[in-house]
Amino acid sequence: MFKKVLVANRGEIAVRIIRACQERGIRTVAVFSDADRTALHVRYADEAYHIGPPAARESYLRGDKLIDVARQAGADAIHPGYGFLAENAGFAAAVRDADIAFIGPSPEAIEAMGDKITARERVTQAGVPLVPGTPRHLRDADLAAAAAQLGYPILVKASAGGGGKGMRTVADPADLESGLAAARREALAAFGDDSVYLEKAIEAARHVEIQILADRHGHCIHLGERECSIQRRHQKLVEECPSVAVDAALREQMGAVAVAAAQAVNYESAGTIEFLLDKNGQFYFLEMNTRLQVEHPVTELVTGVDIVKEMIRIADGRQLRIRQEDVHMKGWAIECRITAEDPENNFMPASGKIVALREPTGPGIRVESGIYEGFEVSLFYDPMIAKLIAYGETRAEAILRMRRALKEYRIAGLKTSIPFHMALMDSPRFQWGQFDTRFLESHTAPPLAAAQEHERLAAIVAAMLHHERGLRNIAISHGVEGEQGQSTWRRSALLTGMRALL
Amino acid sequence: MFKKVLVANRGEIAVRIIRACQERGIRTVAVFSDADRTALHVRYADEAYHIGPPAARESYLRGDKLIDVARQAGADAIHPGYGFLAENAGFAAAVRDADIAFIGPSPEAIEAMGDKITARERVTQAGVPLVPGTPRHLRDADLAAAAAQLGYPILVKASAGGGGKGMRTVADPADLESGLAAARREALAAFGDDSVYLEKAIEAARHVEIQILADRHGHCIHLGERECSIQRRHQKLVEECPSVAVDAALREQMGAVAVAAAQAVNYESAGTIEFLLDKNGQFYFLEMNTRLQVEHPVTELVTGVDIVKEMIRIADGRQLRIRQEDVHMKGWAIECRITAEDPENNFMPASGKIVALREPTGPGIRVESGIYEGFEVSLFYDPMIAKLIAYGETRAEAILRMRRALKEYRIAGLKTSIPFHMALMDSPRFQWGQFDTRFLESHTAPPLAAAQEHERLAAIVAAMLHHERGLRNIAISHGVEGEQGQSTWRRSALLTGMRALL
Amino acid sequence: MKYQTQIDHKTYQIEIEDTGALSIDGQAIAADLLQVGPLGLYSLLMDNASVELVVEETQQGYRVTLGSRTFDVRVADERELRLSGGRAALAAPTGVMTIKAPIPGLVVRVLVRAGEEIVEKQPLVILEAMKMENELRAPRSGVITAVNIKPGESVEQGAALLVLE
Amino acid sequence: MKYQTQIDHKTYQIEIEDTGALSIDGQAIAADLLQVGPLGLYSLLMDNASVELVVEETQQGYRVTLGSRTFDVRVADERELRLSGGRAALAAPTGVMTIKAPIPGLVVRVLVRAGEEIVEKQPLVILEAMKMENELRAPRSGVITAVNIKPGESVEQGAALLVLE
Repeated sequence: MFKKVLVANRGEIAVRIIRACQERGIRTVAVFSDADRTALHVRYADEAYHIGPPAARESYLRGDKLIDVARQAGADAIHPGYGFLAENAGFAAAVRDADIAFIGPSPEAIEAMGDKITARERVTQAGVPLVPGTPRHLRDADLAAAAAQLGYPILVKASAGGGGKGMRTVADPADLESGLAAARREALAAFGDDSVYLEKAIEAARHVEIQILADRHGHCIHLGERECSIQRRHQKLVEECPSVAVDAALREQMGAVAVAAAQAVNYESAGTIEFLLDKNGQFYFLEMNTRLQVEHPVTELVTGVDIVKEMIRIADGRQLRIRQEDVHMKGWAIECRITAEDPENNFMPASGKIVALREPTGPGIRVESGIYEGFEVSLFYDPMIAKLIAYGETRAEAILRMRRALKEYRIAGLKTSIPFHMALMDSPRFQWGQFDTRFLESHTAPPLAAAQEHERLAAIVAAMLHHERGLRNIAISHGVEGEQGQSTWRRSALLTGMRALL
Repeated sequence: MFKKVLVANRGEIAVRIIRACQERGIRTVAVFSDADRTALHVRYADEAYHIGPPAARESYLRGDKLIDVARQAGADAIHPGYGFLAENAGFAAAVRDADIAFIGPSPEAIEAMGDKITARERVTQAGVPLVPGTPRHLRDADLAAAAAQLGYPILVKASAGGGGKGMRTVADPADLESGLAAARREALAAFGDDSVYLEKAIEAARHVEIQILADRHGHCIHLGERECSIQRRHQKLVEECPSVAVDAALREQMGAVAVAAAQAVNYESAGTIEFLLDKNGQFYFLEMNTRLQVEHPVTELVTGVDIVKEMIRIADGRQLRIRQEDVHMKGWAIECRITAEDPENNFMPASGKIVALREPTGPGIRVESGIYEGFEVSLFYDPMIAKLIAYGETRAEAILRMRRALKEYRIAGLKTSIPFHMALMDSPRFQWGQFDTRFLESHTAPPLAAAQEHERLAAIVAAMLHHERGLRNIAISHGVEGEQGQSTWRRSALLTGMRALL
Repeated sequence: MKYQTQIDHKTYQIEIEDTGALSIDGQAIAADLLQVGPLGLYSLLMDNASVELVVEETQQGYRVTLGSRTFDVRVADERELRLSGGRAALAAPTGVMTIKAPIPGLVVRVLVRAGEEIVEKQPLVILEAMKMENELRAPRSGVITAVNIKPGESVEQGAALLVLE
Repeated sequence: MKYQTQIDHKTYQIEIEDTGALSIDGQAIAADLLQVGPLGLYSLLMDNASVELVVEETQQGYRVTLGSRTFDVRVADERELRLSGGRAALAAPTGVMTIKAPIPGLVVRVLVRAGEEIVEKQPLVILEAMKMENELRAPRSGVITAVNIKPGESVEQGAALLVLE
């Protein structure tokens, strides 16, 4: 087994990987930019190396530096996490050339699946169903002709893309030109490549994906599906396992197709096959993510398999520990991505210092977090600062636990997506499982809880603090300084409150 | 279903029960003494009522006040948690007389099992095996004669006791007199009753208990066993589910006996039958705890059943939702009781303000906590301030997760049992599962990790802080103020560290 | 002491006596407020209802978060009310206001011209950041008096984009 | 600047230059120390090893907790060392010391008499609290000069039980 793993990432996923290594007795090496010296992943690792300025292209995207650090630290493996260099075939190849194990698939598999056109060609030969679409590199005029043939609505997608960047739905032929231009502009900015292609838009479709595990000895299994239809601008916000839209028969069918897709590129490690699932139970290959997925914890909770530890075992050349028939799904798990974004202001990215933090705990609650009280959230990196995962015997229990946990969560100092998630958990359509990928377009502003009484409380508290400040002209007395309960409020309130009791 | 539940307790268990109610859509009422105005259970509940001074006998033990509050708040049920009034039959009867549901067993069942002699009589008629022993209320001379007949070593136990208080092992007839005196003194202080009795000491015995659930419609099931042999002075410190000493056949046998014991007193609600299990697989009834147990989470993780929610359903008169054949045990869970005690100084109780707190999170970790940063831990209540529970596919994974989580736990400001737990998780005998209830007597001081390098680091850090304070004569620069990384140490260290990289 | 507090367009009259007795719009309530933890987290018991709030001080007053909602509260005491003749003390901010970039990014589109009259929440600028397009909206109604940016320009966080009067 | 630090009976020589360069017992190391969070939690990188520590200031110096161990560290700088002639600055505390009750409780047994010579860690008093018996041990060797309590007495937290010289 590996002696020391370098984690080429930051934030919650770096912490997640460090924990998996510690639970296998493997030493860990963190890397950090100037913005992350005190980040949790640095403090949880056994060793930590500085790799450059905050901008990712000068630090976390510098494969050369990462390999240098791995050599210097004597690491025998690198785990890339997700994002950054996780799906960079060149980096995976450079790691291999440096005689260091890459905890992920081969460069060849990354490359085959990273190029969407190649990916479609490879999997279609394995019998995987595709959404009808065009080749890439067509000129706008040819795309327009193809669009007419496929039929509207149509989806414009970046050839080099991922994560919904550069993606556009066009419902009307008249909007195709502007849609193509916008998609090309975003694609160029995001990937340095403005090539786009078209796909027929599947209406009322769900985004359902299959988690697979494959070793280098020819064994490949799937761990069931994840439902990821709650998206905003093609960015997933909430995921669950299993999906209300998938029964045992469909799971088996989609699982078999996912395994075939992975085997089409001789896949090794954990990976995810994303599908569109229409309301008739037809499903279409979207893409394969050749890496650990943000939402992997929901699968872990329902199957009991620690996916990160399995990736480490596989990279060490071991055979898969479990067979398909050993995979049993039990209970229900839901994940909310906690992002530094303001849901009341169009999900504007937020930055600032976290002045107060309390994470929920208790039964059925798992938190994967990269933040702490005092941490400065910058705009250099992805706005996802934590993940909250609730597990229950049933979907209803998972939703109720999630509500309870969201209510306990306290992040002060910057706006987060928590109010969005609270509103979503209260949404009857979400509770009934009636949604598709366009749910948030048609339900953009789930009503926030009626807050007449809350407004009144806010008014009272502000007046009390103003009064206390004015009267004493000193800092507000802190309940936690000295004895609990030292405040004029306390004494008066207790007098009032006690009268009825004693 | 109940509309509003009063939680007649404090600390982590009050928070646990509040969460269960919230996850069922039931409103919650907390009660608090002067010491607990800002405690988590007060903040997590929908309503909170002050009930008196810090001393428990003037607040949490005042059944009359609790019932008054329940009436005033319009609560239709009371959950007593564990400790305080949980096993007080008089309180359960008073609650019933006030036409409020008691979320627990009937006063009759509490009374029958609360008196150990009555309990032994009742269960023995149901065919439950007992450790050979004496009646209570014997004079010392009669006890000495009985002891000679039973054979040494012998156990002296308080008639009214529980939790190991007033308990003594006597190996030599010469020590019997002083042992009886000490046990009577402790029993008198703890229970106001100095009556004691004797039992044959079972050597190399494990403490294994069975969790049961019973409704008022005659259904009673068990949820498997818990291993609680890691004890100090008869106080449990670590519990697990399942037990390495119990196989499926023994589990079925013990489970059937536990169900028979519960049915002997027409038991309703969750309850626990404690057994001594000797090395030959013989087991003996110890006592029944007629309440929720501290260590219930390990059973919840392994069976997937939320025991607190089941108690609420049962008290509401519902039928058991699960049959014996629906209970499946999967994986392994271990709980460490985090107490405010100094394990390096004979577990001396500690008090003080928690100046820094970070609770572990991540895969397989559950924290049940009653503390927060700024909380004042007093000596008024039980020293247990939190519970850390680790779940894994196997016992090895659970132990490794527990080690990882203990390493992440930060509680500054007072001594806790965390170093004890870290040493225990590193102990090969614990890892191999080779222990009985006397493990900590024979292994009183599990060696703390060799800390030569740590001592050197502590010396360096102290010198650096002393230097910084002396040089600038100002407060130590905080990494979290302003930009991350504002310190002379930072700059110099980065210069040093970077040289090798760039 | 009497206080007038305002949240959006709603006003509350709150009176706090020297004894600590408190009333809101004439209704007496028992309120117990304590800070918990080192920072702006408070526990409020109001007539035995238990609520946890986060309070941050702002230039205009207090920002109070409870449950999933955040309220900006302005407070004026008796003296301030007398000096300003009642409600005026809590009137919405008027005068010149600079619209700043809340995040660094690329200006993709400018949706208003100098001299244009705008209404509260109207989209003003599309800023691309984190590879996503973000819409800046008007914090209040008024007239745009200056536009300091054009499409294609990169702006730093806090850069003055527009002036609103 | 040169420092001498002592933990139990072991002494370390630490030198910190104006440039921030640091050495311990003559060996140069790269050390980066930052406070994280509002209270005494620190992150140390020493030659790239990452360690988290809790540091509390005590009367005698610093109490440093890392991993499962707590260390009481005394530090003297050059000036203090010169003034006291080397090691003496860090000598163990001597003189009169009052042994106080760390918890309130009932005195069950007093295991020493006035005039008795005792050694470090020897049990002195059995105090019953939380219905459990707790043993108080000697913080250092010396002679008991006064016993202020007797069995059966209840004592408050902080009560002076014994005097050690």
